[in-house]
Formats: sequence, C-alpha cells, structure tokens
Amino acid sequence: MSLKEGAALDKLITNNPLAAKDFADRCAVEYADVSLRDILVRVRDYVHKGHKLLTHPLSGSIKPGETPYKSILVSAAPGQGLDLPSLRIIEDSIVTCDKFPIKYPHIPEHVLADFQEVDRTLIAGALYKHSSSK
Amino acid sequence: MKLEVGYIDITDIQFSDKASLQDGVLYVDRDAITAMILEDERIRAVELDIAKPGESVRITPVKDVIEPRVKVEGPGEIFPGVLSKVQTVGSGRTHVLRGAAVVTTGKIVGFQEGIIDMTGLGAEYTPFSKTFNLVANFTPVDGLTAHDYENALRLAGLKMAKALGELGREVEPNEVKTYEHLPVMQGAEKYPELPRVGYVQMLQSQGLMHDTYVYGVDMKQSLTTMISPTEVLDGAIISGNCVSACDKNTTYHHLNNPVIHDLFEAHGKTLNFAAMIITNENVYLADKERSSDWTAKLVEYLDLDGVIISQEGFGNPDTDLIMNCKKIEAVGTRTVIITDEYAGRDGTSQSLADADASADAVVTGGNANQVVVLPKLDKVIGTLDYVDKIAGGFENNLQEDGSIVVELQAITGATNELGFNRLSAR
Amino acid sequence: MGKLKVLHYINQFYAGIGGEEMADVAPELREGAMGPGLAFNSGYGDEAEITHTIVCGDSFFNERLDEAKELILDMVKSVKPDLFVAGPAFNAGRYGVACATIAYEVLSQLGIPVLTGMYEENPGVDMFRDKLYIVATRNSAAGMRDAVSKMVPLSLKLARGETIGASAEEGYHPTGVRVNFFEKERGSKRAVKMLLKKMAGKPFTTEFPMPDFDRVPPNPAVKDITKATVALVTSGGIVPKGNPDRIESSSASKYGEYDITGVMDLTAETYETAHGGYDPLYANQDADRVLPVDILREFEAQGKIGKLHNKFYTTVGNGTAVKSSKVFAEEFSRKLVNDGVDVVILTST
Amino acid sequence: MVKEVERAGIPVVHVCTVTPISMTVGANRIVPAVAIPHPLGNPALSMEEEKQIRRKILDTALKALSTEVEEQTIFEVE
Repeated sequence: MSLKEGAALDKLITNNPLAAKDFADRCAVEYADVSLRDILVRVRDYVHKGHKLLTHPLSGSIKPGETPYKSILVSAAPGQGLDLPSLRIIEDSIVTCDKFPIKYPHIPEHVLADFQEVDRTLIAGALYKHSSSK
Repeated sequence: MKLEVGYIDITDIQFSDKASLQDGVLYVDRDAITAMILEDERIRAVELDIAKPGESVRITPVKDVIEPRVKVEGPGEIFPGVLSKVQTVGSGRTHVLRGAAVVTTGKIVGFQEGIIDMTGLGAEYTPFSKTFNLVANFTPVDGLTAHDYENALRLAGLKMAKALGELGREVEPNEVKTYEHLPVMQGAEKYPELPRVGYVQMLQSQGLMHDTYVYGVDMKQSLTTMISPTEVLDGAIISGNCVSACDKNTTYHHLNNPVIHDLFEAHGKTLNFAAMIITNENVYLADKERSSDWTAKLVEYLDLDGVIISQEGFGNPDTDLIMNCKKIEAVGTRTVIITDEYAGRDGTSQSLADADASADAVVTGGNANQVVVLPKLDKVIGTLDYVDKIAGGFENNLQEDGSIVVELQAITGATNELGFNRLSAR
Repeated sequence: MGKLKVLHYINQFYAGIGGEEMADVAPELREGAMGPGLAFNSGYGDEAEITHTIVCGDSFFNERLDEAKELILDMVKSVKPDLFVAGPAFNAGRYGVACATIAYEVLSQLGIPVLTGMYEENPGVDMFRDKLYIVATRNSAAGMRDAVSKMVPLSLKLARGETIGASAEEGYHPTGVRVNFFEKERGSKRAVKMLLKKMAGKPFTTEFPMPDFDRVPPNPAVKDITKATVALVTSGGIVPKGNPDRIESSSASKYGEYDITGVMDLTAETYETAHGGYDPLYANQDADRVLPVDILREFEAQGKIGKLHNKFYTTVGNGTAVKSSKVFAEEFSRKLVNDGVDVVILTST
Repeated sequence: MVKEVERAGIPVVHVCTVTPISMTVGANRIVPAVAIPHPLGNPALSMEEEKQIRRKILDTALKALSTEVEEQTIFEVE
C-alpha cells in the first residue's frame, strides 16, 4: 500500500492529538485544540469552498456532547464547484450536533484517552481501506 | 433452505452443581462456566450472577445480550465462523432456550452505556427485563488493549450462550416452527400472485465498538450481499457493537430479528418473502454511495416489489438509510424504513440527520432523547460508575435518593430500529 | 372540587341562527349550552359543564378580525372559564380558522386551556397545528359524535393540566412535537402492514412525516419593473454592525427588520453578518456580497427599478435546515404587502 | 421562507448559491449565486469586478421577476 508519488494528500481536520500523530504521514493533518463543533464548522467552511467531504462527520454512534473528539477527512483540493451531498451532510451534522448539549465538562484523563482511541479507529478503518485507491 | 426451530420455554434460572435443563428450569453450573471463560487468558476474572424478571436489579454497563441456541440437525453449528468453522447454516433443526439470555458486562473503555432494569419504569423500555438472565461481569488482565478486550468479551458471551444452548439439545420443545426460504425461481413459481418482498438490513460497521460480523467477517470489509433469513436465526450475524445502547442491535436482536419473523409470518399469505440483503454503514462516504448503489442493484436484479429497510445506530447511518431508500425507490421498488429519532428532550428538534421526500413510509422506534427517571434498585450488577458517563446520562445524574435521570438512549434496546418494540412516537 | 366551567364557541349555523346569509352576526354571549354543546355536556357528565356559549358569525369574525377578537376576549374574561372549547368545525374553512384563531387568542392572552377540532384539510389546521391542540374530525357534521368523544376527554386533561399523550393516542392533529407512546403492535409488524398497503397503492400513514415539500404556484410576473418597489430579504443574516437586536447565529428566535433609508452602500464599518452557518469573513468585509444594496441603489438612480424599499428583512436561515423560519416569513410578508412592495429579491448563502 | 413570500402574493426571486436547495424549498424563480460565503461577490476579484458580477446577477433577477413562469425555473446569469 504505497502513496501515489506527488499526489496531494487529503486533509484530516481533527482535534484528536492521537489521530493527528498517527496519520501524519497519510494525510495533510490540520490539528486544532478546539471543540468538536468547531471542527465541524471548519470542515463546513472547506465544503463551502468546494472541498469534498470524504468521511461522515457524525462517524461513530457516540453522540456529540459526549466525546470531545472528531476527525474528518476532506479532499485535498477544491473541486469544480460545490459538492452538494457534502454540503447537505455537513450542515445537517451541525444541526444534529447542536441538539446534544455538552454532558461532561470535566472528563478524566483515561476516559479522554479512550475517546481518542475510538475516534482514531473510526478514521483508521476508512484510511487504510481507501488510501490505495480512489 | 428449510429450518425447523424448536422453542423451549424457560421459566426459571438457577445456579446448581450440575448443568441441566429440566421442566423449563435452566440449571447453570457456575464453576464450569467460570472455568470455560477463564480459558481465555485475556480475562482475569469473571463474576456470574442471575437476574430475573421483576427483581430489583439493575445491570450496567451492558455490552451484549445473547440467546442460548443449539444446532440439533443440519450442517454447521451455532455462530458459524466465530465459534465454529465456516459452514453455511440455516437448514435442519435448531433449539432455542426461549426466555433465557446471557448478558455480558464489563469496562472496555472509560465511558460506557447500556442499562437493563429488571423492574420499574426502565423495565418497560428494555426487552431484557422479561428474560431470565445469566449475567457475566468481566475483568481483563492488566494492559489489555480495548480491541483485544472487546474481542475477548464478545467471544466469552457467545461461548456462554452456546454452552447453555447445548443443554436444550435433547429437550422436547414447547413449540416447533418451520421457516422456509425458497430459491428465487421456485418462490416466484409457487406464489405468482403475491408481491415479492425483500428485507434490507443495515449493519453497523464503523470501527472499534461499532462492528458487526457475518460468518466472522467484519461487515465493513464486505460489499452489500445476500443471506438467507434462516442463516440469521442460526447466528450468522453477531454484534460487536457496544455504542448507542438504545438503537444498537445485540446478538439477541439478530437471532430474533423481528422483521424476519414478521415477514415469515406473512409469507405465502399476503406476500412472498423473496430475499434478504445485508449492507453496511461505513464511515467513508464513498463506501456509503457504493453500498447503497449495490443495495438498489440487488433489489432491481431480484425484481422485488417492496422492501423493508432497517437501520442501526445514531447519526451517520441516517445518511445510509436515506441513500438506500432513495435509490431503491428510484428503481421502482416501494420501501418502508424503520428508524428511531433524536428529536431533543422536548421533542421539537429535527428527528433525523438526513431526509428525502421518497422516504414517505417510516416506522419509528421513538424519540431516544426522552428523559426518564429510573428508581433506585436494591442490587446493581456491574457498576454505576459509568452511569454518569454513558450515552444519555448527565453529569451528576445520580440523585440523592439513588434514582438516576437518563435519556432513553441509555437503555439497552429501548428504541430498536429493527422494530423489536412497541414504542413509537408521533 | 366542583364541576369545571366550560365556555363554548360556535358559529351562527350551529347556534341555529342561520346559514351563510346570517354570517355577519356579531359575537354574542349566551348562558348555557346549545347545539353541539349539548352533546359535550352529556359527555362531560359530572366532570364539567358548558355554562356559557359564544356565538359569532363566520363573516364577522374573519372580516372584522380585530374587533371580533376584542369582543370575544372580553366575554371570556367576564365568564372566567376553566376551559375554552371551540367547534368542532369539520371542513368549514372560515369556521375552522375562526375556532383556531380565537382559541389561540384565549390561550396566549388569557392562559386558559383551549381545544378545538376540525378536519385535516381545514386551513385552520395548517395555520395553528403547532400552536394548540386541534382534534382530528371527519369532514362533515356526520362525525359530530366521534369528534365529541375525542374532544371531551382531551379537553378535560388539558383543563386539569394532565400529561397529554401522543397525537395518535389522543386524536389530535400532530403538532410537530414528537411524543413517545406504546403502539399496539411492534415496529416490524407495523412496517410489514405499511408496506403491504403501500405496494397495493392504498392509503397509509407514515409515523414520521418528512419535512414539508409542498409547493406554492408562482405569482404573475411584474408588469413594469422600472416602476416597481423592490424589497430585499436575506437568509444570510446581514445586520447593522454590532447586531443591535442580538439575533442568534442559528435557530434564531427572531428576525431583523432594518431601515436603509439613505444607505447607499454596506461597508465593513456599518454592517456584518450574524449568521453562524458560513465563514463570516467575506460578508463582514462587504455585506453587499450578501445583501446587494449598493447595486440596487445604482439601479434605482438609473431608473432600472422604481425604488428600493426602505426596509430589509434578515434571518439566519440555513440552506438545508428543514426547521425554517416559516412563521417569521409569514409575518414580514404581511408587512411587505401592507407597505405596497411589488417584488422581492431574496438572497441566500 | 421564499414560499411564504410567494404565498403572500408577491413575486419573489431567490438568488441562491445552491440551486437544488432552492428547488427543494419551493422557489419558483431562481438565480444561481457565486459561492456560499459570498453569494453576490467574489473576494478574489477587484472591487469593480465584483460589482460587475453583482450587476449581472441582479439584472438576471429583475429579468426573472419580469418573466412569467409556470413551474420552478432557474435563470442562468449571462
């Protein structure tokens, strides 16, 4: 499984330090220590600029408001115009996110580590399966 | 494929020196089961307990629920590709310990979910308050990764169910039902007047704690495919899904898939249950497009007049559901979808994360955000440590009087999207 | 506790005054029950009693709305009932609108529990279903007995402040608020039945209606745009700098109405966006990119349009969000009509 | 929102970036816009070029309002 020479890497927008570290060689990682909702908003702004959403923003069944972490893949370069399915999905995801209040303002370290791991595996499944093909 | 299922009604469960099943009473040899579980060196300790309907008992955090079954005649064994070699099941005869269940609990990660109350308000929302449960609470060896632990726990639960099921091998069932799934052409010839109906089951398949296995294969690795519904009754599909307690499908749900049962009940009378299709719910959007394309292709290829589509889990599967529905309607096949809702605690928010005009026939398992107050119960199997941390719990939701305030989403099976329950919403 | 005191609202027809020719009669307060009220009273038994009835002509109510509302509210205040029941109106459009309108006034102004009933196609249902409970009835007075049998228990629950079950249980038109309840059959069974009906082309009822996809026919084109008053409306959240009305960035509880008399150009110093649904940078730099006041002033000066309306309306509608600002739009559309606006340019992000 | 304006009896043109959404929400006269964060502008261009784009879009909008339509119609900007 080798990466195409010279091909631009897809962007991983994440607030999960574990995913940022682990996938640094496979994607253009844009890490920020912000809220899950802010990650969705950053992704939305990319979609508005014409980038395509590659993974579902509501990956996993852990609700927004429970896990603080989110990693989302978007295409490396903006495409020709707006990708409508991407738009619909990201905007509906933000609406959905806003239905869930933050439940745990203080999460113990070991639980944070578990949340990071689950978020990481959700993206790993997608990345390792798809990085060899388009 | 023709499967006879013999249902043995379980009326009580007790620990005993010797395992047996007599007059509906399931006698469990605690030491033997413990020893069997500890053969897996990843598990350091296990505590076995019993929870019966009506008892003041709360089980949490629940990982999986499994019904004991045994293959009496015909090829393969129960849970093929996982506990036994890969061999096509779904024909011959299978015995079921109806009314009994194995419930697994244990800390896999630092946040977890799944409440089964055997009495009180919570009991009304979970089907497992009505089963006689053998509950296993696991502790792993130190340093075991979450992946390995999930795997160990999943296998342990299946082994327990298989061991209990074995006790019913020679028992005369209370009821025997025959389920027959005909080859496509034969079915069409036999029921030329009846509409051809299919079942599209969407399986959760996203990653750690979010997976489903079919004959041992991780469903996210598979394309949409076909299966005989009788295979499902023999344990071809098992749950590795531990998240979103209210709308995940436990292995028990798969074994007793209500859509399969109700389609079989109508089969030959008002419809011809012609095919079952299984598809996945992956994270990658390209996968979602591909899998739903494939679903619609199979539906068209099988010339189905109508399908029921069931969902599993929260959030992104709404996208798979709508894609499947839209594409299947587009090939001219009528659909009914089964889902649940996250309409907010006051019921006023947008229920689904996706929508389309073609989804005009929806069955709902209810609003998972509805808040319920569960009374203090005398005994807790597992731990309440995570009640604060489970989906649908709130921080500091343990009240002074010992009652807990949770959303329905914390209760195992409460808003099931196979249509297992009577709960609905308008 | 004594009997609950019920005030009943009916039209001229059900009061036995007459049909359409008598629809102009003014509101009148009478003692006791009459017409359908008698059926209600026998249903209420010892629990409650209609002590007074208000009769009002449908034309009077709909044509002299403000006057009717005021007269009737005064009557309600004088009676001080525990419960206000209107109709049922079945498929009578103006009666249905009157029942729902006055019931909503009584509920919102006086805080008295209210209930009405009508057929699903009665326009009163769509106008008020999200504001009060409206019992679903048949389309004609032949369904009176059925309507009363649903309205009596539900109205008693409302009067006593009891928990109201789901629409399917209580028999009211769905309000848009999702309420859980236990069905008689499990979901899979309901799915099989629904599919059989759908395949056979028979009517079936979805348990979750998808968001509204209805259509409104297009209005005729404007005859002469160079004489027309053009109003600007935007869902892009453009507001005066500082967001004086504190319009929320999403799911806003209000809309903005702003005067642009004399405003020739929107600048970074004077306008911004309150919208949380897109990257605000570009709109904040130059709000004309969302609300094109600059060019419309130019057009106005060149005579390409009659004039630019001196107010614009703004919301933070999200392009894809289905729960939109329908109510706001109804309200400002009425203002636009009253202000003599000929055409609207609505901009969305 | 556009439907409520139409229902009130005022001809309305929807200038909207995502025309399929405009179709979904029931607009009858639709003019495509530039991009979501700047529907009637383009920050990559000079101020005067941006205004030119805006003029063209609004000219199209006026044309749409002056044109009889039977069904949902998208008026492309020339």
